[in-house]
Amino acid sequence: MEIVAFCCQWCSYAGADLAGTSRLKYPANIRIIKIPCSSRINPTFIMRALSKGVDGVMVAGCHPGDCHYSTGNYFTRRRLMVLKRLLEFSGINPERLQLYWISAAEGGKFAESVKDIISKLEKIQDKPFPKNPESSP
Amino acid sequence: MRNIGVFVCWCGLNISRTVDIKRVVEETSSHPQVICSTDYKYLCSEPGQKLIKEIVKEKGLEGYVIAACSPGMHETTFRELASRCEINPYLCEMANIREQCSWVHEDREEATGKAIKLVNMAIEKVLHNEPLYPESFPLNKRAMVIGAGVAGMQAALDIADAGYEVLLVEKRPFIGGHMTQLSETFPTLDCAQCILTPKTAEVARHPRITLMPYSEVEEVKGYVGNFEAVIRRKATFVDWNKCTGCAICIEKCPKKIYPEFECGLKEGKSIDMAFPQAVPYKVFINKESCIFLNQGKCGVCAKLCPEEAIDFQQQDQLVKEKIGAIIVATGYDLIDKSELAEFGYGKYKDVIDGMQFERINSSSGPFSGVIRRPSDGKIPKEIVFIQCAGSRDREKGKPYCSKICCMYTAKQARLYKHKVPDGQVYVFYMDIRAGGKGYEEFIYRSVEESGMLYLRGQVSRVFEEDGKLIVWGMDTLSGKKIEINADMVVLASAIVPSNGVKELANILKITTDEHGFIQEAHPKLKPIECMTRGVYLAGCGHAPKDIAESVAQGSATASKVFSLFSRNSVLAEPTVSIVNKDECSGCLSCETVCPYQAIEKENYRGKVIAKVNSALCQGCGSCTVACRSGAIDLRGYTNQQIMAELEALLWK
Amino acid sequence: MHNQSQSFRDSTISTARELEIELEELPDWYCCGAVYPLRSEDLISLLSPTRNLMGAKKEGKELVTLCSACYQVLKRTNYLILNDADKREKLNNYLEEKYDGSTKVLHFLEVIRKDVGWEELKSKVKTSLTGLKAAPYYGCLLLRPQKELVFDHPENPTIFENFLQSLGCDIVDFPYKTECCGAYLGITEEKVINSAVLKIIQGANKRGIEVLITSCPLCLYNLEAGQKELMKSGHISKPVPVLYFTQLLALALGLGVDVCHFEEHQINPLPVLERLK
Amino acid sequence: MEISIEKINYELREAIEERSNQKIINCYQCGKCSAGCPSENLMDVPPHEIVRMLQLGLIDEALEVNSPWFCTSCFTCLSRCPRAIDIARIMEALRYYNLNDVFQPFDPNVLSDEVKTRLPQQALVSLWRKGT
Repeated sequence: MEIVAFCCQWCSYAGADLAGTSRLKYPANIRIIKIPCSSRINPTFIMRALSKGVDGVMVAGCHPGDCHYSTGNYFTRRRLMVLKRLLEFSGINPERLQLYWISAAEGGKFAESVKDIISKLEKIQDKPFPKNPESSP
Repeated sequence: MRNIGVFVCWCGLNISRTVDIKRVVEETSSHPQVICSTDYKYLCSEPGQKLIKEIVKEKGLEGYVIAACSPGMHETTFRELASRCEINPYLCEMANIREQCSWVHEDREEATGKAIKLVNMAIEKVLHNEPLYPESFPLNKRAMVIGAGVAGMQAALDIADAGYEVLLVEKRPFIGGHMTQLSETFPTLDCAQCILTPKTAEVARHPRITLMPYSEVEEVKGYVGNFEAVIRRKATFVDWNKCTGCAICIEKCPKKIYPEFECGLKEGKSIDMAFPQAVPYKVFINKESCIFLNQGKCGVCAKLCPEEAIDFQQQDQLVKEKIGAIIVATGYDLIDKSELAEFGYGKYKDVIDGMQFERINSSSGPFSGVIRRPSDGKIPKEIVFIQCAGSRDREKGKPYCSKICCMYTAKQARLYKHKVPDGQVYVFYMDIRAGGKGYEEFIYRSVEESGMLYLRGQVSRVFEEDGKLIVWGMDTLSGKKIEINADMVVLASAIVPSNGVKELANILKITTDEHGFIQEAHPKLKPIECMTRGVYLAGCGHAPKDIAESVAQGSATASKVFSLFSRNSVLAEPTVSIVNKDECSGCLSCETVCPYQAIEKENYRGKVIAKVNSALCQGCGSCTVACRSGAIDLRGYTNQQIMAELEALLWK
Repeated sequence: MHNQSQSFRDSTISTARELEIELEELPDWYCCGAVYPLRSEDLISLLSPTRNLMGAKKEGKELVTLCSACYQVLKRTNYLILNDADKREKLNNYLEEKYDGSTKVLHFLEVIRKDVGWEELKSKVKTSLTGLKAAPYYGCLLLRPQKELVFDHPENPTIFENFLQSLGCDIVDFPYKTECCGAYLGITEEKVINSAVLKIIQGANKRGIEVLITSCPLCLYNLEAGQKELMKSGHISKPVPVLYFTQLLALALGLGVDVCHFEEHQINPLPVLERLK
Repeated sequence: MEISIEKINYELREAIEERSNQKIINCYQCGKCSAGCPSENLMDVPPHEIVRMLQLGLIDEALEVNSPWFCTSCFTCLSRCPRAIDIARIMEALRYYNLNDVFQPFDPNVLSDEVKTRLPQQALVSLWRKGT
């Protein structure tokens, strides 16, 4: 299983770092891409990831009201809600996309969120896109 | 095509214990654009950096990936190194294989596989990076300190002494913070007022400190060096330019209240001064209780004031201030009474908290410094102190240790014995935490000289019977249940962040932890910096601490401000949005999502298009998603870069 | 209750009628088991309370209890079923029909508060109990563990006080109201009861309390039997009658002493109540 | 007293943890439970010390003391415990392990008629239940 996580650098990326500093353990199949704010996530990133065979996408941002850029995560929340419907329309289980609010102080929540998305993905049987791994250039 | 290098750090055993460094080096060196992949024990060390520099020179690298700790830790180190190697710093990327790999995974195989992927992702990102050049902006060399307690005052004084202007904003109508309420201080038993008054006076008369008492910060915009704050100056209903502090109004005011300063123990008036040495030495009207303000009658103070300073029409004022740096020194409160119900806190008058004891012991307090109990004014002959009341209690109270209670309980017990030599002190404690200069000695001197009895255990219940407080506690050292008929009980209540910190943190865009304390940027290496550049942190708003530590932190934040203000300009992150002029359709969807009003209009080839004001843009990237034609991109996090990272993630 | 607590039964039924609260006996009820099982693997003991909960669900009604022990067992069982999916499934495997935890368990006091209200109750009082120095005795089972029962504040409960206030009583602050009476140890360990009851009654005497109010048959029994013993041994001189809250309610509503069955009591409350007439 | 890894990890301790669903190591020995316990004066060993014995692996010793039989399950300890340890459950687990050795089923026939008529059935049921 392969999961990509988009983490905003102020809250959730720092939360993931805190999970590390606190030596909390979580499964290794998550890859974090650092972005400045969850509102930087273009839905096409998520569509591309899923279409290329990623099993799930985790989006993590600051708690609503705590966004470093004031309002960014409100946009994220609305955009992803629409995207979930689009995923459903496209025949992709919308559960493959999960949104979490993780602050810089919540290392434990980060580790729990990883476990949570994995347990959710494990319940999904269908594979919308066959995995056709590309070899490295 | 770019020639890049990969450097993998062992971080001693931190990474190499779980990640097979050799394999990471091997796998990544097969990448066609990676012309060199190597490893070293500590890349951040002097020899490590030297090694990188040599290889860059030797191989003619145009960019590199550092696979090591979190970028939060050492990105600056390696980007500065890149500059010294004549590589644009933004052509250096870090793969976080420590915090997000070796420290969180146990299986060596899995961790190694993940590390390789993370490095591959960073390689692909570097290949799509562009050199970026930060713009520089002028800097406003004026600091704002929020909170005029001992930490905030120290910071303000240090900054002002260094020659910079300081704005000192305080919520309460006087400065000095909680320390003004204390009687004496540990471990030297100095009188708190005596050591504090010179400082408050100095703050008040300092030519470069602008004092804003009874004020709160409502809004902060901008960025390091160029913040703009809106401050609410709450109405005192007294013109402080006229008020001389003669106190005639206080004497004649018919409305009696119990002000917060005296913790409900001593009567005050609706128009009052918090305490006799208050700075500023001015009176203010309590809006909630004033008869005139609520019923339109009375106005005795206005009639009597010789300076005609009373102004019932006074309104809150909003003031705009420009500043370059902010110090947050918001301080603490004590835990809510309802959370300590088993001790009868809030129910029985003679069950008091540590701050109330300070007031009782203070010569300006309710009993002029004689230790009496609040219910009937009798001198308590048997007194019980309960430590960890609400602290270290993750179920009903706070899981953390409030740090100063062991010390102040010993201090209070000793002060009680000084005043009531024939009284008996009992202290229930769980552990004595006296780590500080002269602290342990202080505790044992208290025990040995004063004959107070320390009982190792917690108290289960306190209730009233026959005018006494029955205390059911445990002495776990003897295994005996203890019942004490006490005259007074003093709780060393848990320290909590002061009210309103959460809202302030939102305004400043800094984070708070699960208990509401302000989060530092790094627990060890950046303990006084906040996540937002240009915002620093001092005192108990960060975590419980004693006076000496708060003062030290105040000074430390001041030194951070010095180093910021020593420059004539600040460099802004070049990771801002940029518009592709030919693709922009001018719909300005980006304008509506930008939280910084950084999108402006521009005429280009006969049409109106969007333009990013890079001074205002903070680089969140929200606009890039709102753009229908994909004409806006975010430097440093371009669509291409992120897509490249995604691709690399799926390589087998 | 039909056998041994006619006092509790009759006073409740008549007061409910007077307050226009509709009570119905649960058809085919089982004994709740009297104690909530404390071993994590003990599921069998949860079956009978679950059946009762399911019975109420089938009737589409709230499940009202009088006795503190029943309240504790039923409410905690319901809490477990609601919050522990694994235990819920295991329990349901034993049952004829599935039960999801949707029945609401209420104590009769809560029903009075919810359906009548303290102000309204005050207006219905015919014989005000003004001057009667009463104190509640909550005991353990109504209050703890707070997380599961959510009945009232575990250290400073007030529901009984509000109730007594509506009846016109003089409320006495009684710190022993949440102390344990000794529970089932009353049968085998006289020492426990005597030491527990002694503390409680001495505390009551010191405060001039004339009558203690409870909702638990075992508290009532222990307090009465314990006092009798302590009178014999001379540890206390003045006994304090213990009443069910519904008995006091019946008197206040003017329903007379007959529904109260004071003859069941080991300490006759009539001398204290006589004064009120 | 010698303690060792075997002793501390004694399987009976784990079984007690499982039966009671309580983590014994969470206790930091503040003694608040014992300070509020209504039967502490009758117990050989106060509640927090029982937990300490279990922490040290002194399970056999813990099974010998009378304290579990005096616990009334009033939950005062739980409601004030800073670590949310339900000692009543630990006591129940200890009673359970003790049954075969110590427990003598209570014979209701020893009760006087007067007691039998007045005693709520709740009392007898709960007494029997506590021992099973």
